[in-house]
Amino acid sequence: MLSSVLLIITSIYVVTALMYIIRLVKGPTIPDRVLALDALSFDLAVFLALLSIILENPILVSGVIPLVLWIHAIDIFVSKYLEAREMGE
Amino acid sequence: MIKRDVLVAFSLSLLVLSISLIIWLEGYIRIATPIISSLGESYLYYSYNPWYSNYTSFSLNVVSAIIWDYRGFDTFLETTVLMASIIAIYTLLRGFEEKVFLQPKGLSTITKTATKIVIPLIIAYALAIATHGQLTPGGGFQGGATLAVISSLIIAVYSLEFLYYMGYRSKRLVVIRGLCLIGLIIVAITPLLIGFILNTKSYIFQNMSKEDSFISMPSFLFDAPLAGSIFFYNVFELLIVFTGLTTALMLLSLRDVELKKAFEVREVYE
Amino acid sequence: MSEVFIQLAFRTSIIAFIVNIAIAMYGVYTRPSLIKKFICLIMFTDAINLFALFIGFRVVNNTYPKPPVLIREPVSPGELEEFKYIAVDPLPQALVLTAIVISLAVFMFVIGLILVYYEHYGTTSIKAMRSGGVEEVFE
Amino acid sequence: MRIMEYLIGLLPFFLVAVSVIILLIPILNKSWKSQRLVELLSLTTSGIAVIMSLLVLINVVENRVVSYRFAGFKPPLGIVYTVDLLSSLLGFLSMTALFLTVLYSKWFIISEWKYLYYSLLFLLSAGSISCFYTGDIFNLFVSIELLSISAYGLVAFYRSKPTAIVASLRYAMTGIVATSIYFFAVVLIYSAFGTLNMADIALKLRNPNAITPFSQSVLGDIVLTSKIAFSLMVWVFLFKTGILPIGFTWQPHVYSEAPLPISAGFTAIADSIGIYLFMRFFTTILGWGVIEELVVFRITLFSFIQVLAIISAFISVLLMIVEKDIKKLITYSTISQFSLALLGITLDNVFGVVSAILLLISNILGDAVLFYLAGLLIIGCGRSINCIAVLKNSKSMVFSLVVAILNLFGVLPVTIGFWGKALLVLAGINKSITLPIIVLVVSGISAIGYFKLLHVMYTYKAVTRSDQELRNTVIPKTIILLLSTTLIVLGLLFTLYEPFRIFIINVGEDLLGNYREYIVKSIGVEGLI
Amino acid sequence: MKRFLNKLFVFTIILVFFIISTGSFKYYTLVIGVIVSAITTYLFESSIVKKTLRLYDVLKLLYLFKYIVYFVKAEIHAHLELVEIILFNKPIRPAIVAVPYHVESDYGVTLIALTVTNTPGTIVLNIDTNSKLMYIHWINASTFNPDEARLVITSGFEKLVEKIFG
Amino acid sequence: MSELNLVFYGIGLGLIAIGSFFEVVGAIGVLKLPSFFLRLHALTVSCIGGSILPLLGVAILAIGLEEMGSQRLFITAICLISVFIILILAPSGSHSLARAAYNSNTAPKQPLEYDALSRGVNKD
Repeated sequence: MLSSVLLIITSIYVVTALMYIIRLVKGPTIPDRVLALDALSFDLAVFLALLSIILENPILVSGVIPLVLWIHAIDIFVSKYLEAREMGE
Repeated sequence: MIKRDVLVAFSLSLLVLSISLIIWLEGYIRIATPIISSLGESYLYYSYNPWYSNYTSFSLNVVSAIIWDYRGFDTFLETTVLMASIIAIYTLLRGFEEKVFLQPKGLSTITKTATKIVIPLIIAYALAIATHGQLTPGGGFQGGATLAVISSLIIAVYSLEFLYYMGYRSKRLVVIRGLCLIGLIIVAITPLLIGFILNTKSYIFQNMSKEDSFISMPSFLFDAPLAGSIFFYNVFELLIVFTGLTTALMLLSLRDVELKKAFEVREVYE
Repeated sequence: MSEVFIQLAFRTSIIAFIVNIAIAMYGVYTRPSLIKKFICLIMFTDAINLFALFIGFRVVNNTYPKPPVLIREPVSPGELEEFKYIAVDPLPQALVLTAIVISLAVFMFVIGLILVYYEHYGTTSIKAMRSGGVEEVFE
Repeated sequence: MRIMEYLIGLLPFFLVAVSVIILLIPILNKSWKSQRLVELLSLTTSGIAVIMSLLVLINVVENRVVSYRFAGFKPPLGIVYTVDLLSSLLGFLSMTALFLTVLYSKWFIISEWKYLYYSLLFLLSAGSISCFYTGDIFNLFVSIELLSISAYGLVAFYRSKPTAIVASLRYAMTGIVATSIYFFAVVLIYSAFGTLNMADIALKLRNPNAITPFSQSVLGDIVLTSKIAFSLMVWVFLFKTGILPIGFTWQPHVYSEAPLPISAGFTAIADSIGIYLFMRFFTTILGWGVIEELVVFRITLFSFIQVLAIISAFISVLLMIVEKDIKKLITYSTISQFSLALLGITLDNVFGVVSAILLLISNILGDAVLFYLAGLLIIGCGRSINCIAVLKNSKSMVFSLVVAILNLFGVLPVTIGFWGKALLVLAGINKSITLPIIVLVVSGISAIGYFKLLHVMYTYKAVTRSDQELRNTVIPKTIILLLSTTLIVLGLLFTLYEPFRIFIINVGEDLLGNYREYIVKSIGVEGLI
Repeated sequence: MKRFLNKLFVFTIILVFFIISTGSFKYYTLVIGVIVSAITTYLFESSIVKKTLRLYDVLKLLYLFKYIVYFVKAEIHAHLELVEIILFNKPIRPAIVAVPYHVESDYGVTLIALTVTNTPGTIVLNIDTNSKLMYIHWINASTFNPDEARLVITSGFEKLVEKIFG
Repeated sequence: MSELNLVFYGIGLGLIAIGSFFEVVGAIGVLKLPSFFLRLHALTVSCIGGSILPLLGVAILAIGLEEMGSQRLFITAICLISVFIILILAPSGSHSLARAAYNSNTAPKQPLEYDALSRGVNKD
């Protein structure tokens, strides 16, 4: 019962991921794409957590923290690039 | 120009078509079947196996066992490749000058404070996945890459200046990196030296005892499997990857003023 | 039914990888911008790495495939036998990990090269090199 | 002697450790003494490396095939170094080239950052030796990458020259594509054979029903997989050698822009890898005795490569005639020699393979002589071939130039190069009459290029560079003289001293026919084939 | 030892984090965790916690729970408003308003800014530390006046934050 | 299965279900809203409502899964940690993104009825 309910919810997350991908492709500006990427990876984080419950394996969930860290790094780097146009400063 | 593009595209599409046809029609690559190669199954079976102590490495994480024990030499060379890349970048940009007072401009206070809170947590997390590489997914490279996130965040959020202020200089990092590589070599050679002293057979990169050699690294620490040298390799690899990636990040994000000095030096060539 | 579906999905994605490889190669050989070439190279290696990961995947009847990590220390050889028949192949994962580190190293160096190229020509387009920017080296 | 067993495995570790120490000394201690120390250290350690590889060679001559298991695991489970006559011979040559390069660089390279150069050079040779000795296809991939990345770094060593940067970029971009494709081929092979060990693959290509320890039997359709994977690998190897027409996009640039001692060493350290790997994969692995379905494929592939080799030989020779830059001229000569060596391998008989080996040796040494002479020109005058007139005054240098040219052209039976071409013609006659004619025509055209050098030397007047004082030329002249006498000595040895001749022919025979011993010694289980 | 409580505070947090992220509770984890967190504490303690903690400061953490409750309430409210806007096309009035703040410490400002950004409908665009103004992008602005906006958006948080970090 | 576990089940599944609703709302918002700054608000919905709520839900649900042994606490712990980290990092990321987009004029600001920032204040 549990896993079937969770599978339905997981499929909802897949559908929303597709919607974010539309925004990712459509743009129209760089911040828009980064925004879509952010949303997509938070989506993925939940997806991993749900999957680890469905597969009954705690290993998948440990990928969430690096994912969040990297997405923060991407945010920071893009905004740095937009503000300073140079990485060194 | 356009003609060439069309030609290239056409030939590549032919390639795609042919390979796709092979995969689709013949179905010869085994994907998503119940069978995997026996070699893979052997790894799964022997990785943590007290009942076959000649083939085991006492690591719960099979990937870690393959990377540092069964195919440890590959990973050693891979680390050397990283070293070569750092030396090559250093060679390219040689003669740069790290200037400390350039009035840096970081991002806003909010981002700075949020990053400051997270940095110690990232360090703890990275060290956790590196030191538990033999128990849970992760390992030296993953830990080092996670640690390198810190330096990339500092460069972006604070500035390159702040890294200098904290005492990071690319030269020092290169030195640490080299020393760690030598430490890795020492760990790999240790069984060989012990074998020489005791006058028995032993191998480079040996971890647990083998059929013809009884020398063995420690397999347990307290109550957890240590997997012998895998633990040491993971710690060294953590430092190597962290210092390597940080050096590369620092060198590649040098400011124009600092690079100028490097390119002003006209060397005498041939 | 589901097995046919799984096979279909996996083969389609493999063909997608190969299409990716072709697009990347097209970019490498025809785009004038070095940065675009560089991105295409990354695409190229990543597609191949993904392909390698797919090789090691397995479909197990009745249960889900496990990652190649033992959750706790096994107490009997039987447990290991069971693990052996449901876990995915660890070797491609190890190979891909090595390949990823290597490509990371090479790409860092290529970025350095592009940086120096930019210092020389003031642009990252290879047209600068072709249009006589190269000085004649011998008399 | 237990130390003899370990030497094979220790050699790459030794080189890597040396390179790290060379890097660290000047960074930690920034005085002029450390520069001297680095030079001394690199000289002595490369000498030790030569001795080590010589010991390996002696060990291999005694035992035919020697294997070393890393970490003590049996082959398909762990990595194994399997060294036979060919690989130990080429490894020895590569280490010798390293020693000569270090010695010549001591004289030639003047730079504050020489330690970086030496460090990369040692990493390059570590990759090279690992490529020669390894018995595992994935380990080979890693070694090739180590070799390539240090090569990219060395090519870009003169980083203030835009052309050097462009050459390195070309090399790196195409190199990444090539090595990635190699990795793709490795994955394909793993998917069908279920193993990464060369000997295991060789065994399963001959006896698909064999059950080996750990890797058990084959998994998939080995015929189709081998066809795809080996075709991809051919592309990669030929690319690495610079023989395929696509190799022309990087090889001349790299050779002409790299520091000169590196260009001289490249032939032995980096480029002979391509030919070596081609021999390894198409004689030991996919060689004689493979299952019937693949025999036809092998013949087709070989005839296809024959055509390619002939085309590239012609193109390179023609380019050589019109070339004005001395370094590029030597490059084209190298490509033509390598193409002929490839032609020799594709003839698929003992003489052909032996001729390929001889051509490799003669080309490695002859190229080194030419490049080192070019170094003298560049110091004295410039890079145009007109500058060769500088050498006119020194009799010993004229002698060396003549020897090197005769060796590469291959007409007089006193040099080793002659025997390479002679055996190639001998091997070709068995197949058809057109092949020897093609070889002769290629040699004839190349003669125009080579003798142009002599002609230029005596007709032009030397214009010595005024802006730079001539350095002390004792070291390079000694090296050049030594190398050219070695060419003659080797040629005479091959003609007069039978054991040497038998040794060389043994290398070829072992490679083609003795795959059984390679497999058995590598896997460690008998009775499977 | 100077600033003992500070060190203990940071040490405990890092140790707990370390043990949780390894997913195993063994002596091995504990020993390595103690070493790691000792090193990290030594390196970062002075930069993380500026002022010297006293035992009394720990009690202030109780306000944190009150803060969380307040935060959850604000979240629910904001979420429902956003749902109305997105699904039912409720008319919107986007504006960038300046909001003054009176908190001194860096952590206080950051906490307020993060909370405001975390609440859907308001995003801190820029922060001016000299004139103590936050510029907030507000999707459905009810007022453009700084002080009124402060009453609506931040004043509730600010009171609690002052108690925690003040 | 004890009754306490059922309670955990219920709360966890409920949170996950509510979270998935907010995720859909956020996704529609990201697609539908007209400008970058408005979409950022939708991102907050899908981050807080759509990610943190389900992660909390998974954390609570995992406590109730007795058949997973001690490993279920690992899932709970990791989920709680990642909730904490997301709560700190996600807003700071979107803040710096918004600031960068505003300062560099990359994204169009319209529709905007009032702009206090443009009235001659120094930009940090």
